[in-house]
Amino acid sequence: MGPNLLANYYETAAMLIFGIGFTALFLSRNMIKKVIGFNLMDTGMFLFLAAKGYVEGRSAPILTDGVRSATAYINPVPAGLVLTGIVVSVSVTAFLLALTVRLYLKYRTLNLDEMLQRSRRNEAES
Amino acid sequence: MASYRLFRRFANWVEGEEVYPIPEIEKNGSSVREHPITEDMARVRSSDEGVGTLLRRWMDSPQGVAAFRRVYTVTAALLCAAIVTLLLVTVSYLPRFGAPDNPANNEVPRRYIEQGLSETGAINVVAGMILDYRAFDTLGESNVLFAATVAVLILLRDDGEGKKKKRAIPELKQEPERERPDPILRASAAVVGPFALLYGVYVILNGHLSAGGGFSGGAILGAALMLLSAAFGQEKLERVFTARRCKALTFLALMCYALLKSWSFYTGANHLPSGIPLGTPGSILSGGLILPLNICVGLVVGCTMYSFYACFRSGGMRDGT
Amino acid sequence: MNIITIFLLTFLIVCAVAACLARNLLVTVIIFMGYSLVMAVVWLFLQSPDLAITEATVGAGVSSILFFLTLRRIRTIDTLADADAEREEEVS
Amino acid sequence: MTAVQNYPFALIMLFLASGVICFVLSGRIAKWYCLVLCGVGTVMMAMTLRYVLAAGESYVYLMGHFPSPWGNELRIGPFEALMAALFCAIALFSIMGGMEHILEDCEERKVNLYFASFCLLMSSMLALIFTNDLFTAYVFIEINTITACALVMLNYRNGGALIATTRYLIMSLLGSGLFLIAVILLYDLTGHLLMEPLGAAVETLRMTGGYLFPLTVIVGLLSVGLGIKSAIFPFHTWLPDAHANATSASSALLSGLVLKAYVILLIKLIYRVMSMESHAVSFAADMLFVFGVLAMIIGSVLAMGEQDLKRMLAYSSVAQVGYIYAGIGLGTTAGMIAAGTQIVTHAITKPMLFCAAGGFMGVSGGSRRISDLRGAAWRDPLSGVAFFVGALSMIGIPLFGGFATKLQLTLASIALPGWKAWLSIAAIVLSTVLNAIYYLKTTAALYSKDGTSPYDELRVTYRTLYRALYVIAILAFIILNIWQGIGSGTFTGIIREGLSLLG
Repeated sequence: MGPNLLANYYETAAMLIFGIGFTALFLSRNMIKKVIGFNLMDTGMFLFLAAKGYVEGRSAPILTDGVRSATAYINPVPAGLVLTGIVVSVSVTAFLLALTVRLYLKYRTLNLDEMLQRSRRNEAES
Repeated sequence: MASYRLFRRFANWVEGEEVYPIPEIEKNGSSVREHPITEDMARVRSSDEGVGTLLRRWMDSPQGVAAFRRVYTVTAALLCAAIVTLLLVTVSYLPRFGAPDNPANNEVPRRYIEQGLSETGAINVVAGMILDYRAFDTLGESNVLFAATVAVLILLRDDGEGKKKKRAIPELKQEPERERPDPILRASAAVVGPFALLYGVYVILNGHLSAGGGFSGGAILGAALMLLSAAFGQEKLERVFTARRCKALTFLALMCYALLKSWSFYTGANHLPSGIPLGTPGSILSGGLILPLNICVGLVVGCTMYSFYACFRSGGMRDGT
Repeated sequence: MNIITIFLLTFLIVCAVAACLARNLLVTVIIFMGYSLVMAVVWLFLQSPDLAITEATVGAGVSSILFFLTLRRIRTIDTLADADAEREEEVS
Repeated sequence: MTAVQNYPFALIMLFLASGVICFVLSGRIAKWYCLVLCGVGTVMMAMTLRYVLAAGESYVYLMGHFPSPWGNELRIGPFEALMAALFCAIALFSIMGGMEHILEDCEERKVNLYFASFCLLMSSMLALIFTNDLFTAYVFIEINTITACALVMLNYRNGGALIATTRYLIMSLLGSGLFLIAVILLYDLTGHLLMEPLGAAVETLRMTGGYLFPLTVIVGLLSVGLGIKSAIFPFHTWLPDAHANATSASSALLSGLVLKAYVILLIKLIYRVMSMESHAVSFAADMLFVFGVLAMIIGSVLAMGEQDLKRMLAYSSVAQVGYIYAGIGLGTTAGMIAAGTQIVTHAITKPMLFCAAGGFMGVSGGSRRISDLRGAAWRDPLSGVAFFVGALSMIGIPLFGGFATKLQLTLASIALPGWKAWLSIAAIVLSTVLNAIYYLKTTAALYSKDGTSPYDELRVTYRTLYRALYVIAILAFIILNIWQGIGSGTFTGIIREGLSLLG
């Protein structure tokens, strides 16, 4: 165990959220919960990234008063990556939800296991 | 005691016992749940042979399903726990939060901040970074959104049959909106809607000067359109904003984006001057390509968000004809 | 380390757990919406206004609307199916 | 900079833009447009390949006006160019071979959306092959995920396809989540996202001994994340359903190309970020090796028990991906060359088998069960020949593609001391025997005519337009296969040179 677990409290929280989301995406059988889990996982990662860009006592990288020194602003790279990531995450969310609607139309359930059983039964019957 | 209840709840959740929002579903589902496993299926398969088939047959039998589910759940839970522990231990070794001498604060952000203004013309360094220094990522990002639109359209767009506007899938049809939309919603949408649209446009146009940019502005535009559509009915909104126009707008904006960026990539790689004026920092018409790109992204995102809404609500947008 | 950020981060974790454990899906989505808003505030604390504005519109706005629409669509499917079933019963 | 050097970039942008163009075209035009585009792409990539081979070096293409640690980059060498040319060609033939089924399975007004997804998929795979930047890789991985799922769920009227898509999507998301977290951790430790400075920074860290634990975790996460997406053994569960339920062109694309794109990215990461020396002794290499060997055997065993032709082919893909990972896990250059050869072999064989499976299904009332397909090879002789060639290649009979792989992998294992050599040779032998059993059994079933099938009198005609395309595609696949078998030196030589330039 390294020395920085509590000093990196933002990162610790982010990893916990990531873990919660990962578990929900992996283990939950309800489609909606899975989608929520996916969103939690992604926001957890984004929180981690955003925390990585932060530097104590510096301000947001919007050059207002003509101050151009790199020591006045935080690191802009993580913010850019997170912006890209958020778009990806909302796209995937929409896709997953559309799949959920379609699956519900077909199987009348949100439970992935039940869907699997029903589709296997259909296959066996046909 | 409370922790025990929490644990029970967790265990229930893991076992897949969920309460759906509407109790009727539970009722519907229960008829199937009574004979979940498939003896007839085992019979059907018994004519087959081979090791894998035996394995499958066992896995399809009741004991097999239960055992498999238990093993799977336990393994998966352990795996998740292991990953979280691993990541937490990793975090404890990482550089300290907020320290100015972290490895990430190297020459890369230094150049973005110190020379960003003269190289990209954007006051908002983040906008300059994602639309100029690392523009390929952002181009990919808007195509992720586009790919998702295509996927959602494949799944939910209801083309109807032939020329008649009859719906092919009756269940996809929304119930007819007999009840008038909520008066509170209409009144507040009438006040908030126009301002939200205006704010979206503002955020898009000021992307290179202040926080925000094409994506957040576009999302605001999309949200405003959703609000108007929810309050005044989709038909009314789509008299102006038809499916064909939405498609054309998306197409034009994405093509514009791709062409502008191709030009900039091409000149960059071949060490040619791009020939795009950067303008005076701080004014609206500055930042080289960033402003037009922001507008393109904003349009794409706005159209996409609204078409998601239309697809989820009623199987896609209508043609205005 | 100040008290407010600790409080907000704890709130985020609690929200995440609650969203996963809530039994009613509508509650799940509402908790998720609150979670997104708090996340936006946290990002404001981290000096990233770009992210805050995006998360507020996307996470709390568009994503949540999509979730609500999905739940509503599911209910519609059910009511239509029930109506069909009733009609069939009447016929038979 | 000569014009040829712009081609990789131009092709990526062309496919991206074509995705948008297909969105507004009608399906009728979009399908021809895509075929032409793939043909043009193949030619362009072949020219690029010739250029880099003649120049004897790889080059970097700036995406914008800013050099390495600040801007995005593409990197083009013989390995990348060969793979890109191959991908375009295979995509062309897969679409040609499966065109008839695409139009049957898809709703008429959504055909253009299928081709839009296809174009985006191609562009994302090309970007994954060429990119030099980890975050770009992540973004294009996501495009790849979404569009690959879109291709699977094209025939969503068949319920199995929907569930298969969902499982595929969820597993892919877990994989890309792990990949992204690894990229973020790597950024935190080094402050770079481009492979060149990243590799240098990792090297420095390794010298100074800092952050050893996080580095190990990162390597593990990267391998597992990409492994999930390319269906490495314990994470393969999504693959059979997804590949079996898709239309035959999609199955061909997914098994032949999509799985490989991630492996190629992993190989690039190993060479350019982690360095070959540290990979050889790393825990990740052993892990990949063990997974690969297990996949070679268990995938074949599962394929043996399948009664569904396309699921059988899909399980065979699991086994074949196992060969690739076993080669990577050997940790030597020879192993990597074997892995590269296997990428080529599998990419030219499996799509052919899936196209042939589509042909059989077309003359057997659309059933996928082998018992219903008895005698199908007589009804559709060309598919029968293609399946036979593919089966021989997958078994590893000399003169066919699969033999080249098995030869390379055996040579690479023999050169290695220790447990890996024995294990890998034993696995190759066992897997070959298993392959022979189930492929020959299936071929025999396809050729056995007992007069009980209701479709016995059916004869396929090759005169219609789409069938003509199918014939061309199958012939091209067969030629490629025999070329790989007889003149395996061509591809292997290019791969060897490309890999040496990667490091």
